[in-house]
Amino acid sequence: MTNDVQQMTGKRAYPPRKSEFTQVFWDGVAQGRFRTTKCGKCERTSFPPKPICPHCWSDQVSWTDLSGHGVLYSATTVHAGPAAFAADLPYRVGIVDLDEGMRVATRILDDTKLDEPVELVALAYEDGPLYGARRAPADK
Amino acid sequence: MTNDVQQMTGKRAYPPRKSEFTQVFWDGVAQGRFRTTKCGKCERTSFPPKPICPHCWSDQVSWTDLSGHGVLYSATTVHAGPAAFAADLPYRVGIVDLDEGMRVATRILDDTKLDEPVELVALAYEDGPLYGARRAPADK
Amino acid sequence: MGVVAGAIVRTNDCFQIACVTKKYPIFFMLSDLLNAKSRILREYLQVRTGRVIALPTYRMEGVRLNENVAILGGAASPVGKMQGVSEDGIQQLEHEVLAKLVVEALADAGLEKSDVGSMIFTLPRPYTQQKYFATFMANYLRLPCDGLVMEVMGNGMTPALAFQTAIDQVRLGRTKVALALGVNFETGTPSAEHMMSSMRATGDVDFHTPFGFTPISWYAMDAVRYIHEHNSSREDIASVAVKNRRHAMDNPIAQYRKPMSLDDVLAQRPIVEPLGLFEVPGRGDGAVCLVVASEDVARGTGKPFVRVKGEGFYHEGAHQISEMPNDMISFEAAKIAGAKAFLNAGISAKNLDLAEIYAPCTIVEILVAEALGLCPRGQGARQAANGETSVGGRIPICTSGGLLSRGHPAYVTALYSYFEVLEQLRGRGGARQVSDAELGIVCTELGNYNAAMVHVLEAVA
Amino acid sequence: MGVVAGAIVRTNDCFQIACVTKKYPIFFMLSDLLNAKSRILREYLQVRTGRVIALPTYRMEGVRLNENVAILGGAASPVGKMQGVSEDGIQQLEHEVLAKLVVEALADAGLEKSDVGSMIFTLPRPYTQQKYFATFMANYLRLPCDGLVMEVMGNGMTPALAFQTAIDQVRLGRTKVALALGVNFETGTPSAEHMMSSMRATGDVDFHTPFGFTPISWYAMDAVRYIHEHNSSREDIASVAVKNRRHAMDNPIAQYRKPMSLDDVLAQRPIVEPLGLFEVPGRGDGAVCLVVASEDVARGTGKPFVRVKGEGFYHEGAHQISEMPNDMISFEAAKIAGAKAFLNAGISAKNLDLAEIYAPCTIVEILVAEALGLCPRGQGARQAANGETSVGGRIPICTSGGLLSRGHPAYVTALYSYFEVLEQLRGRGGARQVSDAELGIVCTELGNYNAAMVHVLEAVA
Ligand SMILES: [Zn+2]
Ligand SMILES: [Zn+2]
Repeated sequence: MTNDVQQMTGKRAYPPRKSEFTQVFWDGVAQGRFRTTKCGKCERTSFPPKPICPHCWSDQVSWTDLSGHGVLYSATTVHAGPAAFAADLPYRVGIVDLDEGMRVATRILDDTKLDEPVELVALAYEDGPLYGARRAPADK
Repeated sequence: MTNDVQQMTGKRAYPPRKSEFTQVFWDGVAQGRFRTTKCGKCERTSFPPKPICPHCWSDQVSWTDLSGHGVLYSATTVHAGPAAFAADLPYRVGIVDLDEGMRVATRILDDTKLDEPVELVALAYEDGPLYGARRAPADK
Repeated sequence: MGVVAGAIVRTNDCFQIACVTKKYPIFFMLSDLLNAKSRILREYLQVRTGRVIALPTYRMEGVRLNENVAILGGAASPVGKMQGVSEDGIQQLEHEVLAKLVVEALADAGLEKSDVGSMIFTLPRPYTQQKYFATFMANYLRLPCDGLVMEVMGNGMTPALAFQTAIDQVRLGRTKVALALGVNFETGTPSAEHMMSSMRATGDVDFHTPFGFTPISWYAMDAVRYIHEHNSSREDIASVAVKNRRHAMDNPIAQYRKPMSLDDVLAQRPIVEPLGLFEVPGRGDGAVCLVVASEDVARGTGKPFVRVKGEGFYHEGAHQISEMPNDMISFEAAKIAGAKAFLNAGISAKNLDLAEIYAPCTIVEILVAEALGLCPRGQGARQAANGETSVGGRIPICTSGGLLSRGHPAYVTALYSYFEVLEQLRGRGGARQVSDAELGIVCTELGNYNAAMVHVLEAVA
Repeated sequence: MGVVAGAIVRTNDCFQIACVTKKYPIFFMLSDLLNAKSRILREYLQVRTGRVIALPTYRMEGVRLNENVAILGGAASPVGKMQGVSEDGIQQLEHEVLAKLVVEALADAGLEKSDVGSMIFTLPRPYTQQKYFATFMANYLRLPCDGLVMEVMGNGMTPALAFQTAIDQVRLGRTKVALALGVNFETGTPSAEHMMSSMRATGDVDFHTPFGFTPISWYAMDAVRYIHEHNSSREDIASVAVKNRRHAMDNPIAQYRKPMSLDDVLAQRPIVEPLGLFEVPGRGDGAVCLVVASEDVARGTGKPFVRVKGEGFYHEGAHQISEMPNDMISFEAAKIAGAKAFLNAGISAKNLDLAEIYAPCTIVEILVAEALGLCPRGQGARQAANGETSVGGRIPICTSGGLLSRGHPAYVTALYSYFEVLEQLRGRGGARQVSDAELGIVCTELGNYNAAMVHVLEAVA
């Protein structure tokens, strides 16, 4: 299952670090694929992905695909930001509850209202991937 | 009572800050005058100078002159130092017990041995004063 | 001269040997005495006093906690701009500012230097040049300590953790008197640069920071959700800022004291929507010292003091957001920490006369008031607008002016909160005094109220 | 479904309500129950469980400290280079390293996630991008806590303060099990740059730093004075480095394990005279997690554990040097903290089987050994050279290899020391095992040993 990949100009303002473990996630995002970890012991998922299940502390985790679909729980528009984000101001960030029962914080790319359906979209910057959320198409 | 003032070329590697209170000390050093604070309540002196007596916490302190004479308690030569001091390497620092019963840490300007008499000397850099200690003249 | 230990005195909670050669009395926990052979006790006293000691006989009766701890005094600098270098190269130095407050606080407490045996500091900002500030101050004040000397850190909860840890030193019998103190100097650093650091704090550096979340953006999302769920309004929420400014006008150490109307608040440029400039905290420098002591010491001073009647801490195990969707604006940790503190104190929320709440934004005060049971769910904003949380109202909140008007030098902010309740419970609130104030709380947080710490404080005349 | 609280169980030290709807048992201090009307107790339980609770009857018998606290388990990463970014942009992240150790340590302790109720962290280095690391980890591990979650800081004593504060959470009844843990990543920053920060730590920024004092320059001056006063020699002092390397060769997590002779040590370039490269600490990254718990929990696991038999802290009220001339190399604070710990434990120094001493330089180990009474004054260097402080000798010191060979990731170093004594007292020391080790100490410091903290640890089979 893959989501849209939107080509972006320029570099990310504050690029996330990658560990041997989290690079699997970021490499997936670069291809429009959202994945996270699921525990083989308690069968619960986690986000961000973690090498240890935060629910039961088992290290028997494996990767599982996410639909990238959910609803907008809350959002705000930031008008005063850190130096690195000055060029983006104002920008909107928010909290998305995914269909799989996980809560994610990300950039909100449009004016979606609370409790409306959204979808994650990969943002392919010149130096690597990020992601955001936007109003889900009506047919989904 | 004043001590020697040695003219130095260049600026201090890491200049001390000055508060309204400690500037009295540093302005004195610039003129070869070493002073510290003495408590009006318990009559004890303190070094570095402080607006509050560390012995009894009274704020009834006043300035008192120091002879600048003492003995070398210990010293070492630093061969690996912070970036700001790279140009000085190697340099000698040490601990001086002043005749007035106070212990001071400072640059040691020569090869004085432990328990030998030393005197403080003002070092007038282009951007402000510091001080050091050297072997006291035999006639003192 | 051979006998140095005058006597082993049984006090409420630990034994004390008054050594005539030292200014500092030596305390023992009863457990020490229970374990120690008299030979070992003699060895110990020899190290402490440098002399051979004759030991009186003593009896042990079981180990007991120092249950009751009190706040005896305090001192706080006005919140505002202190950091920075003037044209002539002169600047205010953190340790000079704080040392002066230590002396003031001790005088306020009616105690002396030799009574103090522990100092728990808030971590200074990285902009403070002097590192290892706690031990630097132990030297600057030339204060030997048997209780811990350290710096603690836990986001906006930092000062409350220092306060709690100072209490713990007394409760564990390491000292009779401890200081909770700290300095927050930060105004020398511009905001956009400061945010480059703070954006790495309130969230996940790899999964939140890259999107541009700022500390207050999380609270803004609380406000948006609150308005959405409870049909509240920006106006009602903003009334908290107006109310707190009114309180601050009567607080001589507050940073912002000019009169301010609701229209003034609403007219400001947006910072994190729906919150505008006056609904989010400004930046400031500050320094505070509080004196805590066992209750027997407090009684010995003959002065009014404040008893730490109850305490509660809870961390919900999340940071900014819970990865499992939850009711983000119910502030679970504040609920639990409050319930723990009330249980520990043996009171209910309705017994309270006032509350100082750590609330960087208007909305936060509302949500905490609801979580603690000071206002019904969904009614906090309305009740603030109605004056129920003003001085003179049903339950005055943030009589100091709170973070928005008293000011928010973050790593010492909550020390100002304890100081305010101390003043109120000693009847020193001036024009903002809550009449007959006997029972107050301080509530602090970290994250998006993912953890909370609540102290119930009680006036003792 | 109405009744959620199964029972109020009287354990050794606090009451426990086992709530079947929560994974986490709720503890009460007896003082809570003494204060609480049953209405308030019911309110509390309702907040904690979200349900109406039927209360069984209970009896109170007075408040009692959790006197005995134990170390049950631990895990530590090998000391070395972990920080840094590889060519493909991949790096080790502090939280991934530490989370793995938490899980390992819990398994070692024979406990589960739901047993843990507090985490006391050492402050990470400023080079750690993730700020507010403690609460970040509480989220990463999704661990609700009733005991404190915070970061502590006190120079090289930082890890010992975390350990003590974790113990205190148990002793105060806030939790039965607490973690003392931390990560020190610093090798991504070059030494000359790192020293620009550390030079602001071990002294006065205005009255020491401008002269170029470095942290280890103070210890070098101890060495110079020691040689001067006691007719000792650089060779005897340097023998400590050789001895510690021999120990480290048998320690799989040590940073430096290649064989090393006295000639090798003496041949190195000088760093701070008379100390050369192998007599001062290298730099390294590290991470450790220790599990402490009340003794009843420890006994319940059926595993061998280590009892915290005694503790002692003292700060002399000076930082690097005393402004009043004193005997700088007598390490007064170590003497007093040691005497306090011995008194608290009911033992003498001669009862000890091994000691882990925080000693960044060779000379420091010698001076601490003398201050603690492990070696006679002025004889420490000689006795080290004679093998008296080696494994197999009279009193083995730093069986781990110490700071010089096991490694010195400063803000977690002492956690490695506790870990070593834990391993030794459980008979897991491998080739470096001290035979019949039953009683050990860990001694840590800050400044030029201006403060010291000593813990006496005892094997319990
Ligand atoms: Zn699991
Ligand atoms: Zn005085």
